[in-house]
Amino acid sequence: MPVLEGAKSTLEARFKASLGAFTLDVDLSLPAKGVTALFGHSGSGKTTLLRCIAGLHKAQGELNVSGEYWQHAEYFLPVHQRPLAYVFQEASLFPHLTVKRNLEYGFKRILPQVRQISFDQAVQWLGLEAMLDRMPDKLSGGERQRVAIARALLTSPRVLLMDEPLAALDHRSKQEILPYLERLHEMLSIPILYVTHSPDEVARLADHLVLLDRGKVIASGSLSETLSRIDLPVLVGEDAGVVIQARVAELDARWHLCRAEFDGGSLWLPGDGLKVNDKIRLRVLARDVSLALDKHEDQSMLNLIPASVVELADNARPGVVLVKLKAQSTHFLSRLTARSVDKLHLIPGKKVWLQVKSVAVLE
Amino acid sequence: MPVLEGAKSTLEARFKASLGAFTLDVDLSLPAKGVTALFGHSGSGKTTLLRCIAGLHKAQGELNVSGEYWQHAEYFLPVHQRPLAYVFQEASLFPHLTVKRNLEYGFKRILPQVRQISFDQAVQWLGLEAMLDRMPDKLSGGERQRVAIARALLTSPRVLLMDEPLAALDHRSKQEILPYLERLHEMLSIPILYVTHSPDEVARLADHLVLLDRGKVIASGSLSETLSRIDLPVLVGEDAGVVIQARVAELDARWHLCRAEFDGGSLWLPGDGLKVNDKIRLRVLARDVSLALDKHEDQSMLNLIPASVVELADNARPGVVLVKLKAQSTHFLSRLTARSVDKLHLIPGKKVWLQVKSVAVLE
Amino acid sequence: MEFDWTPVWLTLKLAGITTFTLMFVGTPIAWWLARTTHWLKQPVAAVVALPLVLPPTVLGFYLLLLLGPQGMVGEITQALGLGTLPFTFAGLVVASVFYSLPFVVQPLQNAFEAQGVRMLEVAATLRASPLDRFLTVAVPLARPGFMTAAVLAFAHTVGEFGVVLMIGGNIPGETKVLSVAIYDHVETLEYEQAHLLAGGMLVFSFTVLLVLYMVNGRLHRSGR
Amino acid sequence: MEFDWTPVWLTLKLAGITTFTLMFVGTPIAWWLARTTHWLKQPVAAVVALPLVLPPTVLGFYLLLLLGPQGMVGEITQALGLGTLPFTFAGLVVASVFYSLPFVVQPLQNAFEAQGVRMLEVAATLRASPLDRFLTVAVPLARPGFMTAAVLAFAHTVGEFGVVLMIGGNIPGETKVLSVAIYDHVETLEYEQAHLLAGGMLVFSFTVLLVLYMVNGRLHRSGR
Amino acid sequence: GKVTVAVAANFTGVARQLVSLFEQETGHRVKLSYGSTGKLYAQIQHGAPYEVFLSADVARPQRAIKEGLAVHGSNFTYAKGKLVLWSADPALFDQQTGPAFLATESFARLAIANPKTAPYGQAAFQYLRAQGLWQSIKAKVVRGDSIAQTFQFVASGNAPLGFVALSQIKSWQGSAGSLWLPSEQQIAPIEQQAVLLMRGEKNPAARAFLSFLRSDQARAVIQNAGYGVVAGIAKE
Ligand SMILES: Nc1ncnc2c1ncn2[C@@H]1O[C@H](COP(=O)(O)OP(=O)(O)OP(=O)(O)O)[C@@H](O)[C@H]1O
Ligand SMILES: Nc1ncnc2c1ncn2[C@@H]1O[C@H](COP(=O)(O)OP(=O)(O)OP(=O)(O)O)[C@@H](O)[C@H]1O
Ligand SMILES: [Mg+2]
Ligand SMILES: [Mg+2]
Repeated sequence: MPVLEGAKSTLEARFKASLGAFTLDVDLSLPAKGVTALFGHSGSGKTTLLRCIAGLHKAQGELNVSGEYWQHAEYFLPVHQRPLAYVFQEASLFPHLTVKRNLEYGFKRILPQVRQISFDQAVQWLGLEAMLDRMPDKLSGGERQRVAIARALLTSPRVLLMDEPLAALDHRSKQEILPYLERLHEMLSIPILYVTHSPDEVARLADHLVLLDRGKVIASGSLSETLSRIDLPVLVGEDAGVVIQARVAELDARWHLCRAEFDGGSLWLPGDGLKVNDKIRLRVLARDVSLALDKHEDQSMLNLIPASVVELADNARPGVVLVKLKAQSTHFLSRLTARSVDKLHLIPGKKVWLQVKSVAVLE
Repeated sequence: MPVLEGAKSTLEARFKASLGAFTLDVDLSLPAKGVTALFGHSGSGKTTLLRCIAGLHKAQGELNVSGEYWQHAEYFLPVHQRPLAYVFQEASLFPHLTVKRNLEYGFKRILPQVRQISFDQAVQWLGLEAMLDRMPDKLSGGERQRVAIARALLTSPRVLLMDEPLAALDHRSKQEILPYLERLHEMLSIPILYVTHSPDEVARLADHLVLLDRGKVIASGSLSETLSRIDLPVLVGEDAGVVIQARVAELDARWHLCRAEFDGGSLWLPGDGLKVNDKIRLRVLARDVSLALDKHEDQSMLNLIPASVVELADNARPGVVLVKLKAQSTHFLSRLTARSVDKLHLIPGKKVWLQVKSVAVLE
Repeated sequence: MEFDWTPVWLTLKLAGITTFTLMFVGTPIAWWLARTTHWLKQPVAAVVALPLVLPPTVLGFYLLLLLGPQGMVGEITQALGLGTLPFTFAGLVVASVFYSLPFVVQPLQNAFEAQGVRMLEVAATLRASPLDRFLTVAVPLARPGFMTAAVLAFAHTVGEFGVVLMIGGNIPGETKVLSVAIYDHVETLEYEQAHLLAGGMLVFSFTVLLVLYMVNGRLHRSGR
Repeated sequence: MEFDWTPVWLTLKLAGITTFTLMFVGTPIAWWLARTTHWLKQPVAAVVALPLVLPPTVLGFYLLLLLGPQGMVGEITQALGLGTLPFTFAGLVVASVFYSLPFVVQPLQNAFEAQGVRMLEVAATLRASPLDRFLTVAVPLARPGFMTAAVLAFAHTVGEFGVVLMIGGNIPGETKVLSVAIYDHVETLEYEQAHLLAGGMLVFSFTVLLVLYMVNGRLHRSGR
Repeated sequence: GKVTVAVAANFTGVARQLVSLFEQETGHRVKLSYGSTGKLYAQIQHGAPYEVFLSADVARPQRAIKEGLAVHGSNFTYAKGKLVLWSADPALFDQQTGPAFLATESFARLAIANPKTAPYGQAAFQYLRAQGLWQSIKAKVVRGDSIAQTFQFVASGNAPLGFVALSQIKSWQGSAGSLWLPSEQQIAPIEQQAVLLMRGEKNPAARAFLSFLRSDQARAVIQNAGYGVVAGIAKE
């Protein structure tokens, strides 16, 4: 049983389910807190797994949440008795109830003493004040999804399942909702299972990553570890990269920049809204990292970091090589052409300068 | 009336439509051939515009397609008499018909002499051979969408309307379908109106771009021109960039690279599957272009191009500057921090070296 | 001649109580039929539709045998100290419920089948028990089906006749409903009175239906 | 005693033809009701439901007046050289169609309303004319509604009685259908024969309904 | 030839026997239509293809003549229905104790045919009123739509006793029960008249059927079925 490191395992799921020609066969342990991203191609069984955990699909197997069995050989806790919340992929608001009554639906059905979040709090967090009396069909897609999230939270769940909550939305609507999800993640000390096709959401929200392929778990581990594995095309093509934990060390008010320190160096990046000592997450894509043998200062790239080559892997495409590098304990990926690798004589152990063109702050 | 340059205008639409509190008010001329991307936030009226053109929504206004009126003051050609095809945003296959009969539905309803594409051809193009006898509910999302596209093509339309045909799909399914759409674009000499939220699809498919905002057209022009405008946050943030027409000048079999020539220089890029003299489209993102005052060869970036600064614009985010550059007649964008701009003393007219980290071949 | 309102009230009372009862009897059956995959599903569906096939008078005849003192049901009701049902208002209700059952079950079953399971799953994850989600989700979503069911049941009970005549015994003030009154007039060639009653009944029913449809249409538009 | 099959065949013929006719009459009405926003919508819906409200015998009586030699419709049919409809098989069909119309219109209207407009729009962009898309899209998608409508109409016509007796006149081989035959037996205290016919009818109807439901269930599962 | 005959429902059984005799004897073919007298009359008024009408009363044949629907002077009484008080329970009363039992009112319900629509009901109603029982017994009375339905009420035990037709008792195969057959003085028999309708005026088979109805052979069958007949009718 693969146990995710760095967190006491609290959700243990072992399922075997058949749906027509498809078979789900998983054995998972998830940590007590934080977001676990479920990633995998269309049809790999992500939705099926969430449905098994929720009890919406009766699979064979076992499910144990913080020491309590919700399902084992002879026992099956009915869906409505499981203290979980489920945000469905498609619109799932009750069309016959106003937003307010949609929100109250689950809220009214739990005991007042187990409520961890007040009605007004949820409304405020997700910015729903203005729409409480409207019917769901008068809402935009983004608003509908926010209501669904608030409704789920109001049941004070001990496990939160979210199935592509943002898939149907455009870029701007996503940007509206993501901060709420990040806040969620910080405030609730419960496991969140988050299905998404978007590498961006994975990088931004996830602490752990589970990779599904044709009904089987092919990888499971902490985000930084899983992402820097170059054997696994986790986030393929344009999206390969690493996520780094860092701390704001210095602000440059004039240029609206900040310097983020991590073990192995520091990076300058757009620093609006950050304060010194903020803990932040940085995403550095392999395509944004080029390598140089010397330190060149007369160019626009601000971030030059000494590092050494760890490993090289031919990427899926011919002529392209993925290079794993290390600056102290921090790993980076860099995607280069094979010719550049040859020109610079890159081999494991070689000292180089990382030229980082672009860094994204995730939270 | 803004006329798109470089193509005889063939579709002229002038509509005023009200839907509740929303008003669409457009006056558009689209070229005779090629893909026009309709871009705009959720709720900006993209779907409404397509519905007006199709005749599914009766708006006030005029519609003229290659000199024929489909709608004017007193005249309204019914939907089924308009030689157009519409690929809807959501699944729209007839659930009671097999794939084969879905495909035949429109095909049987046009005169044999106006058919420009044979049944077998469409099936082959979109790779549907294996699924002709299946019902739509036994198909994956990507397969369903391919059937919908084939069905639309089989009516040999004189205008093709596509409303986010790929929005509901994951990365891999998108990659499966995009080549078909590109092929379409080359083979059919008809206007295609393509709604999308994805900058990637815009860059890859579109020749022209129409920007809608709150029911109004705020920009309309050729892709390269519209994309290199730094006043317009067309493809915002991570996705700002330019598209360049180029020609394959040289192949490097050993490194799987090719050199693409354009007016102003050449770029090395992964060259698999390309032949000398192929015309290709390159997408260069602003974030992938850094600037240097000198030419540094001891680094992994292969592409160094001399250019001069044209214009600088503060981007939406403080501390970040978008720089427009020119190498002969070709424009580039580069996104830099304000500090780098200052450090390198960038002003209009200044000579610099473009360091291009990454280039995408679009077709 | 003074107009006798008794049959009118009796008819409305019968139709009202029958429709009301039918909603309670028909809804669980329709729900079960819409959701089950049990092999008994199709046989039960067929049995529910059967009362339609027998002519009302004949159905009434068999009900008379069944509910009468020697009938199976009659023996039970007598043992319970309830007496026998024929010739009582309660008997009429029982017979009407039985007779109009298919008109309630079929539209409700269609409505339940059309609504799918998604909303029920959502309700389950929001801690609603099976009964709870049935009442708060399935039933409100099936409103057009309930509307059709109620209209068919009410109208059919108003117009019902053979069964009523047989089970009711045409007792003025107890089981002599409007349809029987009109029938009596036709039989005795009192066409004037028959026209009057029938015309009034039509106008009244038309008004009720119209109001019902309009209110429903309004709710429908604003509610969804 | 030799069993007289004539009423059985006559009944099946009447129910078959009536159901068939009703599909053609009821479908356009249901379609119009489902799609229109005309102010006449609710009044027409109410009128369609009205035949339910009148007792069958009374309805039969009025149809007799209307279709008879002095009736409005009767005068037209006579002027056309068709004679009058009452006491003919054709007359029975007309009366049954009228009587069972609400059972066909209501489920079809619900089915059409539930299917929305998207698929029709798709068909329009694929060059299907309004009639074409109605036939090739709306009708196939409303299959469960057609199923319910056909079952209700068929069963109701088989069990119909008051109207048939009034308009048909109980003429052997022409208008004496099964329900009337059973009624005759009950009236003349020939309970044995009545039980036999009623039992046979129930078994037969049950079988037909069961087969229908099962075939439909199968198609439903594989077809969608 | 062929003839279509409309027959009051209560006479159906006898009519069938008569028709088979008639068909054997004359070679004519008869189509019988049954229904309540009121319904048949409404149909005749509106163009029903009946040629002969065997009514369950006297009023409607006469009215048919008056309205020009039937041949003047063709009406005659073909049978006299006898009303009896009957119960499926043999222990209640007998030919002697019938009226007394009725007067005790020690029963839950009494079934009669609807006095408004059925002559048998009218007769029962008049008897009860004449005896001064009507007011007190009214609440216990259940009305059958026809005399046949009235009989079903009693035979099924739903009504402990009721006024039914003697002809029904004759053809009833079940228990004999308690029976009181009133004399013609106590309750006058119900005359049932036949009439030749205008449609049958030119049809020899229709006239033949009416004559047959008056023959001794037919009268024997009618009498045997529990009806009275008018003496000497055959000589008319
Ligand atoms: N009811 C069903 N009957 C048969 N096969 C099914 C059924 N539901 C799902 N499947 C199959 O099971 C597999 C897994 O489905 P699932 O919905 O879990 O995929 P997913 O990973 O959520 O995909 P997506 O990203 O498209 O939502 C798919 O191949 C699908 O075709
Ligand atoms: N039937 C309607 N009644 C009232 N308002 C409507 C209706 N349909 C659409 N609208 C409104 O019209 C506006 C434009 O809608 P439209 O569907 O054209 O947007 P869109 O650009 O296609 O958005 P998306 O990217 O979300 O598909 C929206 O604000 C929407 O709320
Ligand atoms: Mg899924
Ligand atoms: Mg849209």
